[in-house]
Amino acid sequence: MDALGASVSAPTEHPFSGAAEARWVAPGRLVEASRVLREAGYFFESMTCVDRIAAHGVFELIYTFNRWEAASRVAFRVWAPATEPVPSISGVFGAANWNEREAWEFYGLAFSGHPNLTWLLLPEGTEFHPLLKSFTAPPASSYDDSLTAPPPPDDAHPPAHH
Amino acid sequence: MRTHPPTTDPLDTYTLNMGPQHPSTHGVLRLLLTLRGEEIVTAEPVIGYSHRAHEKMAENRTYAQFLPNTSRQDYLSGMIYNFAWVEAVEKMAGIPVPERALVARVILAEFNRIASHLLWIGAFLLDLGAPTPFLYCWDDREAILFLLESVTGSRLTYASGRFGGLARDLDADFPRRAREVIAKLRARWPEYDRLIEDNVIFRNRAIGVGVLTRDQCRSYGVTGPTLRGSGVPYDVRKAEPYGAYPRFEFDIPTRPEGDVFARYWVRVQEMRQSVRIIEQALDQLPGGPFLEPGSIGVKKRLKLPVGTQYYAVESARGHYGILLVSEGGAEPYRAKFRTPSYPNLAVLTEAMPGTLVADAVAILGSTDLVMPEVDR
Amino acid sequence: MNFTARVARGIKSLLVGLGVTGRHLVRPVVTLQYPHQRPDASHWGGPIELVTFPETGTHDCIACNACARICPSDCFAIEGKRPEGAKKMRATKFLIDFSTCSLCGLCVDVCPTDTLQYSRRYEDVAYRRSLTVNDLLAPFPEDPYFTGKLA
Amino acid sequence: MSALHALLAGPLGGFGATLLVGVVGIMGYLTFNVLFLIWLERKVAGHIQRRLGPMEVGPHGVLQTVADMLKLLGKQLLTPVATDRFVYLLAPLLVFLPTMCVASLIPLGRAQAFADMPYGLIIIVTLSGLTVLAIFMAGWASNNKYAVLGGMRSVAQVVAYEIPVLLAVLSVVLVAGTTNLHQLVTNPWPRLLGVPVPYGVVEPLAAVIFFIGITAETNRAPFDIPEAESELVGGFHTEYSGMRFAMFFFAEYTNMLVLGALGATLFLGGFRGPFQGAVPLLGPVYLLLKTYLVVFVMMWARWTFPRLRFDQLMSFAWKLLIPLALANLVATAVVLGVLA
Repeated sequence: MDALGASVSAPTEHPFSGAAEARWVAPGRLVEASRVLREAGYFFESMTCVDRIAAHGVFELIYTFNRWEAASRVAFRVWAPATEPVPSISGVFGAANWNEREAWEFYGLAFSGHPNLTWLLLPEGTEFHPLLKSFTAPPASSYDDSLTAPPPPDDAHPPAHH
Repeated sequence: MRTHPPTTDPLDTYTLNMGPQHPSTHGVLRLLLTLRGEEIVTAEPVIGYSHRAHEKMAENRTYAQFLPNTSRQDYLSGMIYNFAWVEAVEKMAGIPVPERALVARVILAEFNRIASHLLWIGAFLLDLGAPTPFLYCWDDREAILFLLESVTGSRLTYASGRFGGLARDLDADFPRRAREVIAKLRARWPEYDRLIEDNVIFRNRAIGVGVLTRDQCRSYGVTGPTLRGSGVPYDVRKAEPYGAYPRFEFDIPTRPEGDVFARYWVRVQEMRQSVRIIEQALDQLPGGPFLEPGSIGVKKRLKLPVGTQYYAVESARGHYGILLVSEGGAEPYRAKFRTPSYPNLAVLTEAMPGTLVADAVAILGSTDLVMPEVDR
Repeated sequence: MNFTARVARGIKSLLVGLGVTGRHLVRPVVTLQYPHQRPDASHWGGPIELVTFPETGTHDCIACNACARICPSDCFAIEGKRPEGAKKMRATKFLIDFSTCSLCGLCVDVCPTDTLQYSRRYEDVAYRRSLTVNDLLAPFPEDPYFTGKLA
Repeated sequence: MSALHALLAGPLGGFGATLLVGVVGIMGYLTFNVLFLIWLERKVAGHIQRRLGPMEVGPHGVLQTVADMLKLLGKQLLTPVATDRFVYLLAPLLVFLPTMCVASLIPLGRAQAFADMPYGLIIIVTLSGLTVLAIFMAGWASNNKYAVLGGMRSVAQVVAYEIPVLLAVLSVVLVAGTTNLHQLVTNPWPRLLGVPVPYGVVEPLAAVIFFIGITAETNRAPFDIPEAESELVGGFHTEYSGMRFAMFFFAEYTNMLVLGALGATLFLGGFRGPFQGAVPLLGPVYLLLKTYLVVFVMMWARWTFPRLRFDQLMSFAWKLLIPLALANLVATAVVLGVLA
């Protein structure tokens, strides 16, 4: 485990609890580090992206891994510069595929080497990243709930040919 | 089953869009199937149809205000999710919980787990084309829902957890009614075995279908009954005991085959273990307050210390994790919900190829997906 | 297991299954014939209402807006006025938009005067969203604090 | 019956009148029967599931299906844009036809069937296989993948299950020595320990195979894979709505009745029963009672079992039912030979 202890100069004011071990991992060593865990019998538990752009100009990525036998959670914390892509670990853990897509669509954080980095939960073509702290929602559309309101224009269904 | 080598030759195969409106996709899942005849070549889940941005909502609400959201992630075992959020916040804020509330939470959560499994059995058999077990399961489930309603006032989307206890106490008559419900469940089990588990058609549809290997489960982070059906005795209640669970005896039912039948069997056995837990908990139910005296409950604005915390519980579908990032404010800085259905669905891309359309329905059903939980 | 035994077991399982459903066929039904029969809703937590206190014969809402502040869905519209000579405010408008309410009960919990409670109503429906707004003061056409009957 | 027959044969002019009364009678009865069977199905399903089923329209909901039919009649008929229009519209009409023909061949009483033919049984077996053509047309013309899958499943299924049905029927024909349904019922029954018994008692295996076969041919659960709701949405009738959909529904229940009546005629003694010789009107009553018994068992099975998978359905027919039916036929022949 010490082999992956590639610590980066990251702040220490964010204590992590709920894991047997939480360590900072440099983005460049992420794939290597997760492979060590994969071979040690860990399963992919979760991946979280935290927007720390305002304070530090980075995203904090938190990967947690766990073991079935004698559960001991290992958390990887990655201090990822907002502009640089993070190496994808979807080749190591299949679960990372969807999680990375989610981080990409919600934060705009790119992952290098991802086989299919596209929208997962948001509609295809969404151009905003809603979980960014800088995101402000467009005003909610108003609705007309009166029963006599004319039906909305129905362009999607042209009249059938008879 | 597979009779030809896999191919994606466009002339040889065609695409079937299963869902998002389809009787067996349990909500709004869309499966993009590439088929050769009836054989599945590739299966790609398309999700997000019921994305309600729970994680964004969490960032804009106080810890108490987020309570009603929790049970809407997985509306079939909402109690467990509700308590998970409460416990995660309690743990991070260091709020003490009275004994009675701890045990009561276990009782309510386990009843909710049984209700969830019952609904699953019914819906799964419906997927396999047997409509009658569904109604029997609903009869049993109704008894549980009525019991839970008598405590929480709600039938499905509970918001009954409070930081430091519960919103309402279990009344004096509750243990008697709970035991009545348990007796009703017990009486029905042999019937389920005879009607479903022994049935030759069911066995043929379920045995050997949709095998998930241990390695696939590890790679995708599959948990819950789906994982235990692949022979792995992993249960958060045992692996990282929380709440009052350490004081109760129960087993983790597992089955090595990893097929649809194993997942069915595990869930059926799990209901029995839940009943075991509930009976012990009813026996040990302590008196005293149900909400810590002088506790902040929801009345005072709660602020959590700066830090990041991961908290996990065992929901009816598996490992439910809450990663909570606090910057010291009254609202979470970030809340990530690691819902069990999400990896359990992702793994199907690997489990489905080579099976038939009918099997796809069985496999999909067997993983017990709740789509709002996947989409959050 | 040899073939014949498997077939025999299969046939037996089918007959046993028929036996199970056949027995249910002749048993009494378990459903309620709604709306001719109605479920026991005595524990149901329906849309909230104001409590009528027997001592005063009216509610005790002081328009403190605690419920409006805790409400995750922003359902409330509350206004209050101080009766002449009184210390506490009295609600003059108490609307709740039930179409956005999720029945979480946080308002019931935070109410400092305990004047909010769940109703037992479970059949509230409306054809338009605007009709889902409940006026909680409707059962109290006259406020004794304003008419001087109570102080 | 005989008075009516005399009337038809005499002043009203023989063949034409028989045809008219036959068509009107059969059509009318079958329509009534469908309404009744759907109601019965919902009641059986309800009570098996500890519910009451329809209760609101009429006493115990007996008029519920009438209301449903009126609703279906009033519904807009949608034709999807890309269908093969002619075939699409023809299929729901055609699905009814073979069943009607078969219905006219079943002997109702001692006097007559509407059509009494020496080779009635063979014609029935031939005709009943034709329904699948309409189902496949519906599936194909809908231009919907679910519908095509349903149609193709249906063809494969009916082809597979025709054979055991035919073999089971043949066993009875061997015992009875006739393919005329009327004679089959009226001929002296085989005797078991000196008591005359219906063919079902001496040919129990054939009866079971026949029952399984007709369940499959009518696309009833657990063999309802052509319309497997949880897999194929609606199968071959996914794209049909309103009265066109109702036609398929009608056909399914009519088919149940007709094939049930055939089963009752072959294995349960048809219209024969106590005092039937003295009171000829009892004949149709006995036949219907026996038919509804068969239909009830089909319903009972539907609400009990899960659905088979397509390949299991096929291997069940080819690997189990057909060999069994063949063996049964050979055994029957041998026993008959020994007895003779």
